[in-house]
Order: sequence, then C-alpha cells, then structure tokens
Amino acid sequence: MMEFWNRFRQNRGAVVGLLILLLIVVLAAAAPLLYPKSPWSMVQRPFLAPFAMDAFPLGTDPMGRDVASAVAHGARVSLLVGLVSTVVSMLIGVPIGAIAGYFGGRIDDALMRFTELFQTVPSFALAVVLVAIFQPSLYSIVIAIALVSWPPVARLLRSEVMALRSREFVEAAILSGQRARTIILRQILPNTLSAIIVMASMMVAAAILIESSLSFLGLGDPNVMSWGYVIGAGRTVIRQAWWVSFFPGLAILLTVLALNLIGEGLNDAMNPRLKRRGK
Amino acid sequence: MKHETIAKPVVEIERLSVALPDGADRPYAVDRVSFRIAPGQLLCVVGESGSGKSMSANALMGLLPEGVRVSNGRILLDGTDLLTQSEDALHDIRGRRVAMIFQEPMTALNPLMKVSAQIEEVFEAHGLLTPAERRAKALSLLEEVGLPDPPRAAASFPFQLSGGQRQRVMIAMALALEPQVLIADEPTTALDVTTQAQILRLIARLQRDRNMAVMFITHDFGVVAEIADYVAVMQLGRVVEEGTVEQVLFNPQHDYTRKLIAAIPKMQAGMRAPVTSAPILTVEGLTKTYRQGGGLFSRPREVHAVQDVSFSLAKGETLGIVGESGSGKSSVGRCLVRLQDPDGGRVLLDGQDMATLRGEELRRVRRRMQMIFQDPYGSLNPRERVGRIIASGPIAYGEDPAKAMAEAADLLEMVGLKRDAAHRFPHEFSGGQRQRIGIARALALKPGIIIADEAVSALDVSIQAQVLDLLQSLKRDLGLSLIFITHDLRVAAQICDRVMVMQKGRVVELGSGAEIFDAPRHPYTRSLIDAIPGRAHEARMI
Amino acid sequence: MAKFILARLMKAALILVCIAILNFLLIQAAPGDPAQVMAGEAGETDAVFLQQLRERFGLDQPLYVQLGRYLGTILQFDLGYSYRQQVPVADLIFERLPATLLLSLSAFVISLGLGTLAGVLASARQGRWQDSVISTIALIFYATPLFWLALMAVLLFSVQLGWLPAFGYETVGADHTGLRRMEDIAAHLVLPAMTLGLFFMAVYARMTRASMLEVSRLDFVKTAQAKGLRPALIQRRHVLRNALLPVVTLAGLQAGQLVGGAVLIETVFAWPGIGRLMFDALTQRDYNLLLGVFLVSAAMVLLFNLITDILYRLVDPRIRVTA
Amino acid sequence: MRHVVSATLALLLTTALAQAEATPGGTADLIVQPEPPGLMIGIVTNGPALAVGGNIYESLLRYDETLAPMPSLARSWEVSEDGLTYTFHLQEGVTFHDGTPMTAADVLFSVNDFLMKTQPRHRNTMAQVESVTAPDEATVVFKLTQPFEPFIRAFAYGTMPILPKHIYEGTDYMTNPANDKPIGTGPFRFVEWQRGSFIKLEKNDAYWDKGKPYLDEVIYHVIPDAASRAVAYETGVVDILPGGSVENFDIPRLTELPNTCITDKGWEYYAPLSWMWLNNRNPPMDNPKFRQAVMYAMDRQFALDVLWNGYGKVATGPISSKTPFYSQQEPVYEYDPDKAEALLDEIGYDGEPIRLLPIPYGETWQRWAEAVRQNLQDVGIKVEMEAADVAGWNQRTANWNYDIAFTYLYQNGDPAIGVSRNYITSQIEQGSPWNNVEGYSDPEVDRMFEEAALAYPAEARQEIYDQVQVKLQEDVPVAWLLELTFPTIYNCKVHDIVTSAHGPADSMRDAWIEQ
Repeated sequence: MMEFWNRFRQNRGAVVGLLILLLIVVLAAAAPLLYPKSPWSMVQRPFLAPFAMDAFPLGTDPMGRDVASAVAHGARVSLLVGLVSTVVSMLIGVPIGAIAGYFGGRIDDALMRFTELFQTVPSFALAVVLVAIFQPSLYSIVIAIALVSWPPVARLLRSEVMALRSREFVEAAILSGQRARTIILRQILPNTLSAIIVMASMMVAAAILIESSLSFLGLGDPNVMSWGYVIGAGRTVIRQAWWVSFFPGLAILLTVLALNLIGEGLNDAMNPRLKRRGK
Repeated sequence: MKHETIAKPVVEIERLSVALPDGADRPYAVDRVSFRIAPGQLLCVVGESGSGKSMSANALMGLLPEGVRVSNGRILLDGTDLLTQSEDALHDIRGRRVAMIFQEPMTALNPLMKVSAQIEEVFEAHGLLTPAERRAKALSLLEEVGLPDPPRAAASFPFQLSGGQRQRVMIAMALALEPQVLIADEPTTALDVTTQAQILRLIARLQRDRNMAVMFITHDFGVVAEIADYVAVMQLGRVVEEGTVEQVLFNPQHDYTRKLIAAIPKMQAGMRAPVTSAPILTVEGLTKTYRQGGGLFSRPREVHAVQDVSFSLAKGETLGIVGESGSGKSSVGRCLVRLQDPDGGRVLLDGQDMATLRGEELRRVRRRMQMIFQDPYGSLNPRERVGRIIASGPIAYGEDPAKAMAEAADLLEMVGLKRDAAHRFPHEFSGGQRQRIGIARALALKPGIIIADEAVSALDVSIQAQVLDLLQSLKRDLGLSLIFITHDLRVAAQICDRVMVMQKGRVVELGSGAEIFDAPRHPYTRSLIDAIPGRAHEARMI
Repeated sequence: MAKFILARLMKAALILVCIAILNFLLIQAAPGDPAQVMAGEAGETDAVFLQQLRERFGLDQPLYVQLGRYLGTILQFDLGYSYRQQVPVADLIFERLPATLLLSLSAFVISLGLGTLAGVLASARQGRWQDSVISTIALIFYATPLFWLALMAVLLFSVQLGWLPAFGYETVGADHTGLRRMEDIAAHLVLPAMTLGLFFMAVYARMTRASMLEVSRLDFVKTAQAKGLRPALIQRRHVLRNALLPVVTLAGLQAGQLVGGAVLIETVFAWPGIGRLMFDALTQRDYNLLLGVFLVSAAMVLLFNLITDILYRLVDPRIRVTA
Repeated sequence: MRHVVSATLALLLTTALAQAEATPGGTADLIVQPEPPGLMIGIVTNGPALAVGGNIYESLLRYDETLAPMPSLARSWEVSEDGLTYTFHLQEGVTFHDGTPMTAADVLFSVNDFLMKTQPRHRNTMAQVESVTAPDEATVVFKLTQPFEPFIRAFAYGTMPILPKHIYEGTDYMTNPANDKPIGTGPFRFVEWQRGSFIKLEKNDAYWDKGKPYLDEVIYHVIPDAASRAVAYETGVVDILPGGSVENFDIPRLTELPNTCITDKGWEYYAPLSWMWLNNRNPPMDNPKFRQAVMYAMDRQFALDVLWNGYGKVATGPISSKTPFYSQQEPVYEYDPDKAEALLDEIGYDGEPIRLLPIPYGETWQRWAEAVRQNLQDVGIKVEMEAADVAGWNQRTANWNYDIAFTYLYQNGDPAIGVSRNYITSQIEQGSPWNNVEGYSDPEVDRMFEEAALAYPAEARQEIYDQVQVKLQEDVPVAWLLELTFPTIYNCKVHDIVTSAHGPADSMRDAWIEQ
C-alpha cells in the first residue's frame, strides 16, 4: 500500500487532482453546514453580481438564489450521480464481461452481441431517450447513464478476464478443484481490480458530464440542485449573468479534471509495466 | 576452428560502469567491466539473468534505456571513444559499423512493414544506393542468410515467417552494411534447438567470412562451447572470470563459473532400472485438433496438435515428453488434466476414462493428477497469500480451512521454504522459490500423478538444478508418477525413466532414456540430439 | 474481402432488426402518445378527435400488430410515415443527413487531424514544456462540458467579435449560389464543428500520445535505432504507423457516434441535423421518426465500424490472415 | 417597474411612427417556435402553425383589441334583432393563391364539411348552428337554434379558416398533398419550407386588399435554442421576435438594445390565463380551505416581476380582465403566508407530500414552479416536484394523474367558449388537458354558466358572470396565477405588426419596413 502511494505520489498531476477532489468532497460534505438554507430559497435580489455582497461571493441567479449555495449543494448531487451510476454500470458490465470472458464460446458470443446492441446506438442519444421515456428523476438519470456506460466496462472486463483466463494460476485453480464462481471471484476479479478502478475514476467523470448535459437539455431531476441544473438554468441568462453558469461549469471542469488526473495517476501507479528498468 | 588472434582489437571497453536509476535493487547494472574484441573474434558474455550482460551490450550500442546512463569508463571503437561522440556521429556508426540483433525475433521487426523494406531502410538511413539497388541488395542478403525462397520472404510481413526465419532477417539486416562489430543479444534463446543450431552455424560462418568482431550474449554454456573464441562470465554487473574457451569452460577458476558449469544437466541418461510396476495411467489414441476462425462463409483452419498419441505411465515412473515448439507436447499434458478437451481417445486413470468425464465427476477424479507450470510469475495469483494459494485446493474439496492452512505450511517446509512463507504474497519470492510454491500447491491435493510442463525452463541453470533435485526427491519420497514435459533434452535425460519424442503432434519415438539418447532410432530424434549446443565438448566440462 | 464484407453486412442487418424491435418496445414505455401530443397542442380536443388521430396512426391496433407492421415496412427498406408531419420518415431524415454529415465529418477531420498531430508533438517532447502544455489543454478540453464551451464560443466569436455567424446552416434569405453558398456554409460550420471537434480532439491527442509512448518502448524501435535511423524517421515510419492502429479503432467508433451524438451542439447552434430531429421526434412522440433516426444512426455506426475494419485490414497485414 | 415604463414608451413610439407613410418592399424575418407540424391550419391548429398559417389563410372576420369585429373576407355583416341570423357579405375579387376565385361555396365547404371533420372546437361552435346557407355567390347566412352572443367572435382565422373547396372536395383531407403546399386567400403565399431551418412566404400580388401587403417576403426561422434565438435578433438575422420566442430573462436585455421596440399587445383575443390545476379528487386538495391556503401562500407579484418582467397582471379569478364579462370581484387573494398557515392548521394538514407538475414550456415555467414550490414549502406544505415532457404532461393532466399541475389556457374571446369548459361538470372527461381537469363540480356553477352562455343580449350575460366569478373565487377550484402576455420584440424599423387582437400571428398584412 505504501509502495503504491509512493508510486502514485510521483505523478504530480494526480496529486493535484486528488487535492481538488478532496476539496470538492469536503465542500459537498459541509454544504448543509455552510449553507443550512435550501439552495432553492430566494435569498437576495436576482442577478446580484459576484463579490458585490460578502454574504454572496458568487452572486445570485435570476431568481435571487445563492449561486455559492447551489455550487456547494450541487457538489453532493453531481458526485452522487457520478458515483452511483458508475457503480450501477459496473454492476451490469463487470458480470457480463467476466462471464463472457471466462466461459467464452457461445455465451461470449451472445453476451457480446447484446453489448454491441447498446454500442450501436449513439450513447448520448440513448441516454436522452431513456431519461425522457422514464421521465427525469435521479433514478432514471442514474439508470440511463449506467445503461449507456456499461458496454465499455463489459468489454474491458472481457478482455482482462480472457487474458487472465489463460494464465497459469487460473489453470492451477481449475486443477485444484475450485468452481467457476470461486475462480472468477477469488482468482480473476481481484486481478482486474486495478483496471476497474482506473476505469471507474474516468467513468465517474464522464457520468458527471452526461448528467450536466442531460440537465442542459432540461432532463434533470427538478428536486435536486445539481451543477448541470444550475448551468442549464443559467444558460439563457449567460450574457446578463455569466456567473450563474460559469461557476458550476468551472466546478464540473475541475471535478472532471481531478478525476481524470487521478485516473491517470492510478493507471501509472498500478501499471508497473510503465515503470521502466534496465534488464 | 578456434584460432588465437593477434589482431588489434576493434572494440575496447575499459572500466565501464552503468548506473541504474535511484531505487533500483543495486546502484550499478554494470560495474567496472572491461573487455576487448578483435576482428574475427567472437566474445561470449555469459551470465544469469540480472548479471548486466545485456546492459553492457546496450551501452556499446549507445542505446541504454531511459534513466540508465554510463557513469564511468570508455568504449573505444577503433580507438575513438563512443561516449564522447555526438548523437549524429552515433547515428552514423549504428548500423554501419556496429550492428545488433536481439533475442525476440517476433517483436524486433516492425509488424507493419514488409521484410524487404526493413532491410532497405538500413541503406536509406545511411544514404546509400538507389532504391532499386537497395532492393536488389536486400534480396541478396536474404539469400546469404539462407532463407528459402528469398523473393517471397522479401515480400512477406514478419508475422508470415517462422521464428528462425525472422532471426535470419534480423541478421541480414545487421549485416547489410558489413559492420565491423556485431552484437548478438541472446539471439537463439527464443528458438527451438534445431533452429538454434542453424542460426549459430550461420553466425559463425558470417563472422568468419567477414572477419567481424562479435559480441555474443548468452546464458547457455552449451552455446558458448559451440561458438566462442573468448568468454567473459558476468555476475551482478561484474566480470568474474574471462579467458579463452579452453580456460573458462574446461578449467574454470572462479567458484561462480564452476557452480554454473556444474549445474548444467548432463546429456547422460545413465543406467536406470526399468520401472516395472503396474501402469497407473494409460493413454490410448489421444487426439486434439484446434480450429481457428471460421464464420458464416469461411471454413475454420485446422491444426492437428495431437494425433493418435498412446502411452502408459507406471506408478513411480517419470515419463519425459520432449519436442520442439508446436510438437504438441504441451497439448498432451493439458488434455490429460482436461484443461483442454481431447477430440478423441481415452485417458484411463486406474481404469476410469477421464477423457469424457464432466462436471462434478471430473472434478473428483482430477484431484489425483496435478500440474506444475512453466512460468513462476504467471502461475501464482499475485493477489493471494502463499498459504491460501496452496490450501485453496483442499478447501475446495471440503477440507477444514484451518487444517488446510496448517498442511500448507508443512508443504512449504517440505519444498524447502520457511513455514511463515504462507503469510506472504508471491511477489516477495524469487523465481525458484515461486516454483517451489507451485510444487507445494500441486502436492497439496496428494495426487498420484504430477505433470510438470516446462517446469524449469524459465529458471537460471543454477536454480534449475535445485528444482530438479527437489522434484526427484519428492517423487521418490512420495511415490509419485511424473510426466515431465520439456524442450530441453538435457533435462529430460537427467530425470526421466522413459522418454517420448514428439513431432508435429505425433509420437516419433518412445523408449527408455538410454535408448533414446544413446541409440536414437528415429532421424528426428537424432537431429534433435545433434542440435544440442556444446554436446561435443560436454565431456570436457567438469 | 468480399466475403468478409458480405458477412459483416448480414450481421449488421440482424443488429438493426434487433435495435428496431428493442427501441419499438422501449418507446411504448414513454408516457403519452403522438395523438395526445397533437391533441394537446391543438388547445381543444375531444374523444372523437383523439380517436381520429389514433386510427390514422394505427395506434388503435394491438401492440404486436403495430410491431409486425413496422418490421414489415422496414424490411422493405422503408422507414414509414412521420405521424406528426405526415411526410415519409426517410425524406425527413435524408433532408437532414447532409447537414449532419457535414458537421460530424468536419468535426471528425478536425479532431482526428489536430488531435493526432498534438499527440505526436506531445509524445515527441515528452516531459518537456510542449508536452505539458498540450497535455494540459487536452485534459481541459476533455473535462469541459461541451455545451458550455459552445455557448462561450458563441459569446466570444459571434456576439463580441462578430467574426462568425452564431447558428444555423447558412444565411437564410441570402440565396447564395455556387461558391458563395459554399463559403457561407463554411462560415456557419466553423463554430459548431470546432466545438464538437475539440472534445474528440482531446481524446485523440491523449490517445495518440499514450500510444506513441507505448510503441516507442517496443523492441522494433530499438532495432530501428540500431540500424542508425534518425529519430524523426523512426517516429514517423515505425512508431507513428503502429501507434495509429488503436487510434483508427477509436476513430471508427466515434465517427459512427458523431452522427447521432451531436444533439447538444446541434441544439445550441441550431444546426438542422439528425440529433435535433431525434430530440424533437422524442418530445413529440413521433414514434416512426424516432425509430427511423435511431435506425439510421445505428446504420451509420455499423457502416463506420465496417469501414474501420476494412481500413484496419489494409493497414495491419496481420488481420488479413488471422481474422 | 422600469421595464414597464420603457415598454410603454416604446408603445407610444410605435403609435407615433405608425402615422408615417407605409413603404412597400423588404423582407420581414421572424421566429417561429417551435417548428410547426404543418401549415394547413384547417388541420393543424397549434400556435406555431397558426402564427405562420395566418399569413396564408383568412377567415370572415378579424377583431380589434376590444374584440370588436373588423372586416376580413367578409366585407360587411348583419346580425338580426333576435340574435339568431348572421348574414355575411363577402369581399369582391378574392382569389386563392392558385388563381381560383373564392366564393360562398368555399365558405360553406369549410364550415359545413371540412372543419366539422377536423376541428373539435368548430364542432362545439356549430352545435349552436341550425344551418349555414349561401343565397348567392357573395353571401353566407348562419342560422342559430338559439341566441348565442359569443358567436360573433367565432369567425377568427384560427377557428374558421376558409379553405379551397376545389382542392379538397372528395379527397382525404388529412393526406391531401396540398397540405404540404398550403393554398389560401391570405396576403402571403407559401414558397418553401426547409424543415429545421426556415419557412419562406412571398407577397400575394393578387391580394384583395389592394396595396397590401407591403412586404415582399416573410421568413420564419426555426431556431430551437432560446439563447440562439436571442442571438439571431442581436445579429440582425431576424427582425421580429413574436411572444414566447426568447426566454423572459432575456427580454430586459434585448429591449435595451438600440433601435429595439417592444409591445405586449396582440394577446387580447387569446387572453392567456395561467393557473395550477388542483386535483379536487385527491385530499387535501378536495378541501376548499386547503385550496385557499395555496392561493394565500403564493407570491404572485414576485413571479410577475421577476419571471415575467412585469408584463401581465395578477389574476383575480377565472376570467381574464381582457376577456369580455370580466369584473373585479371579492375575494381576492393577496400574498399572505400567515393566513395560509392558519388555514392549514385549521384543517389539520399533516405534511403529506404533494406532487407538483410543472408545465414543460421552457425556462420561465420551470423557474416559476420552483418559486411556487418554495412558496408552498415556506408555509409548511411538503412538495415533490415531478418532471415530464410535453407528452408526459399531457398524459398526466388529461388522465388526472397529478396533485398540482401548472397550465395556461386561452380564453378565445368569450367565457362561454374559453372559461366555462374548465369548471362545469359536463366537461369532466378524461383524455383532454383542456377541459375540467381539476374535477370541480357544483350544480349551481353549472347552471349559471349554462344560462350565461345563452342569455341575450350582453348585459344579461354580464350579471350572471359576476355571480359566477364570486362563487368560483370563494371555492378556488384551481389556483389562478397570472394573466399572461407575451410581448413582441422587434426592430423599430418594422411597423404595424400588431393590428388586431391576434397580434403578429394574425399575419404581416399591414406590416411595413422603413426603407
């Protein structure tokens, strides 16, 4: 673990990413303390410019709602949506990929054809349709994001599992009488973990982007204040009140950036192949 | 053939040190190494993995990996120090005056370029000849290195050639500009023994014809005996002993050299009493065919990996299966334990046909036949502790986990490791130790038969000898039957009661070790034995 | 090769039918139907009116009959009629297709060209400031919400600077012809194609860089060095060609996705493309049109995948024999 | 407040400039939003279709801003003393765009045949009509079964367009190819429609009102994004932003641009009134006190000022102040959260969550729902916002699957046409989002609306409508919000775009551009 951290630390970008993400997580966690009032409450006059009043450093939106509060509360939602939809798509993609990769043959064929179906329809368009059909709510958004994001997971898992499947320690496990389930869970999956974690960090970032894009098209959950929603709400007034969409946009940018930096750092740290040494 | 040369050396390496980056396991990959090579002379640099032999070659070529640098010393080529040359001058020298061939002919060629183009490029790099001339030259080079049908080879992509052919292409490329110095970094290690013999002969011939200085890097003393004029033995970055072949191989002074030479398995089957006990395993007409590709319209390509293989294995017997790559020897092993399903034939284990069992029944029978794998790095799950790796078999068969773990510790002791190794992860062990763990795992289920698939091939010779000893003694103590699959005839000769020689999926000869090695009847067996490097000099090595 | 293409085409047809069925069923899960939407818009409705509309659209039939009819029409290479606009779906789609193809292919060319170029540059200067700058910019584009970028671009280049038109496909009413018209369309194309391209550009830059670095470590590069080839030539001839293989794969995947995946950009820039058509069809519950758009964009994906595979087979000799 | 002043100023300015001499020529560029499904307004009657189709088709009458009838295809008309016979004399020399003369036969065909098949509203109106006849080529006579005072306001182009008989007779109206190339009598002719991009109309040289129209071309641009539409105006691509083209938040900024005029006129006929359906079937909305609490809880003035830039008016009750027979009645509901809380306490509201369904018509409406949610939550009503697109919203309201739902409806010139439908028992019928969706049922209200519709003349009707307004304002069957108006923003060089109660949608027949 220590060794892993040391390797991770060598990537300056990853450390910066981690710091940014920590900051955002802290912001999300502290939002109810920092801004006890609902972010929806109209607290000042509309279109208050940023830094005009100390109490409202990021200004107010066209309804007189505090943008800073929205950014803080939005962090909770965006992170949650990103995280949960990633977990859900992992829950779909990992088993499908693992089963396809492990058993191969017809099972693999069938599962991969199924995966292809999802990849053949442009993914954002599919997400839009899914959310529209099931009507926007946190659930439908998470499900839609998960449904369009799992195929790459399945493909990654499949190729990883296929590679591991022919590794000798897996064959040894077969010979030692372990059953397929045990082998997949104990022998194979732990070895795909680093690939999964790297992918997951990137997927959280992508999910946050998809959620904000959906909100931009008016397909967000109206009950929660997410960054995507705030930008969506601010975009029509972007020229009178650039700050309304600017700050949450910046928040998304930083978060996604941080997650990608971390993903790269993890990739470097977990992939000793990149550690070059002489023979 | 060996001739002392008095010519002025073309390469002189003086007190060369190559520093490794911070955090490496030792400060210097190469530590104050000196040697010289004269035109027409072949220097073998020999050593085990990690000895720094490749790094010295790379330093000479000026192609050290990033982060690794020469910290001291001089590399003189015809009296000029390469270390002081500009990058530009070095470009000129590489390929023209010093050329290099590598171990992996598969990856050393650009997969997307035709062979001819890759050779022509050498001329292009140095601004020589017209394109048409280059093409003609490439063709004649391919002919010179003995490729059958050179025009076709020239128009091929690397993947369309065999390993030996690719290595010939590499050599053609290296020879293109008639360099003074050729560096060959383990050029035959990845090749089959018969191919290796051909390539060695080719290198020797070219060296003689062109009066080149050759620096030949290898771990194989057989190869050294075969072609070297001069030998330098390296250990942990240092040259521990050097001299002529006579001196180093037949009269080694340094302990390390002696140890290495002693560890080489001897090509003597020795007289063993035939094992007469009843067969525990009988294989009849085993067949396996691989089918590749094939879709709606295309017929799958078929490879007959195993064809009608029959043999039996007596209790307590060691049966060797030898052959070159693609001979089907590994497929036989894998079909026996049903890692692959055979297409035909019977595998009778105590009278029960294992070849057709399925599911739970297969699982029950299979515990009696376990396997030891080739790759000490790939055969242990890096995320499981050693104790668990060994115990998971018995646990899977319903053993109490605590008891299984205790037994695992016993097994670790039995294979020569400490009990507390059980709590550690595989990466904390060396290759040889890992192979011991693999053996312990195979033993955990108390099998009657162990199949060792190239179990010592990836190990350095000194380690190899230890592991072979361990296997021998375990077999004796536990009354095991052993099927030993290997490409290395020396190893087979050393431990097998009987040997089965395979070629292209078929058994060409099956007999006792003495019959096979001392009086081979089949021409293929004979060619295999003849190809073993250094065989002629074996008797003189201690 | 012909065999290969034929086999792939048959597989593609099968996938398309599956997509048609799945999406047909999926759409049924949506609340409301086209009759309701149209009745709602009329501002006044009664049962007779709704019944009229439903009969006209065949929505009064059981689901399996509707599905059967739909599959029947698409198997005749017909996409049916748009409920709402009473025009053949194919007409609506093919009317939009040129705009979509123009936008997505321009974005594709921009992103692939600039992206790989940036990636090559960054890898050549690995660890130096050029690498840092390119990598950072790529990462930022990669992390920026596309629509946000689009809005900023409009603000800057259209509103503030007035250099480029803010939206649309061409200047309406200008009635340009020939070269003038092409210039006009090109001017309209710049912003949407750039913004759409920037994200993918970042993807390609990052991928090319990583791939170049990875290939640089392979043995044959060392062989090339040993031959005495100059670094620039090694990069170009040996590293780049091999490094582009994964880029080709990705490019194929994304070229397909671009066609139906530009909903956001088409919305912001009022670009009359397929993405918007889909979004409108969706809110209007114009089932046939929506299904048609899905089928056409899926067909595009499959087509581009096929093209990629063919390209790949041409570039990489290994595939030709083994696959 | 400033906005209102500037708007008034702008209005004054337009009026002043309107005196100037109209000059022919030029192209007017407008927005149409969203893209209409078709332009044949005998079949498609949604807002955008009417906005474009109004240039192509005409009806017998037009209406001024007090809803008094003006000549259109009818040169003059008489109503008999008993209010049962309406006689219209048609203009002379009217031809359809294909050159065929328009006669009484076309009117009969449209009224008796075509529209009866395609338009539910027309079927409703015609329920009062005994016969329609044409004594000669230029005269049409409507005979009513009983006096129906609103009838004179039923001849708008949107409800009774006159269609070419020679093209449609004997064909399937719905699939007639002419629907794609609409042919009417209007001041402009259809030229081209590039779907997703623009609709182009050109001057009808043979228009019956000689000298008109002034414009050579009218182009309606389709730009799906509100912000882009604003940019289109700023960059001069379009000259006129009809009401609803841009988000309300953008209006103040746009009106401050140089040479920009704004008018909130032209909505008198439709008189859109917004309210929230309160599902009277579900507790606690079944309790009038709860409904009153909702009225007190809402800060409607805030919504008017912030969301609608002050354009419009806080609604007092079911009838818009622009619609005939409106009268100011008690009770009115001022913003009074304390009173709302008191009422909630009184009925013992237990904090059961209430679902709130916004209407998916864009930003302003979404923001409005958010503001209302905040208002309701402030007095202790727990609100869960739901989301639905247009189809979803239609289905939810039409099938009564909601607790509180936003909506707005046109009053169409008369309470008997546009108001009673939302409150009388006979209009409780699933499937339409425009009838008595809230499920309010009161025999007395039913009786009063019935009598008021048929009373004759107007004074008799006024009396009953006064009572209805009182009764409904006490019961609060729905929560009235604002009388809306959607101001038109336009370049001041364009004149006379609003010359009737239908506003710019009624055609660009009088509009002209300063050269």
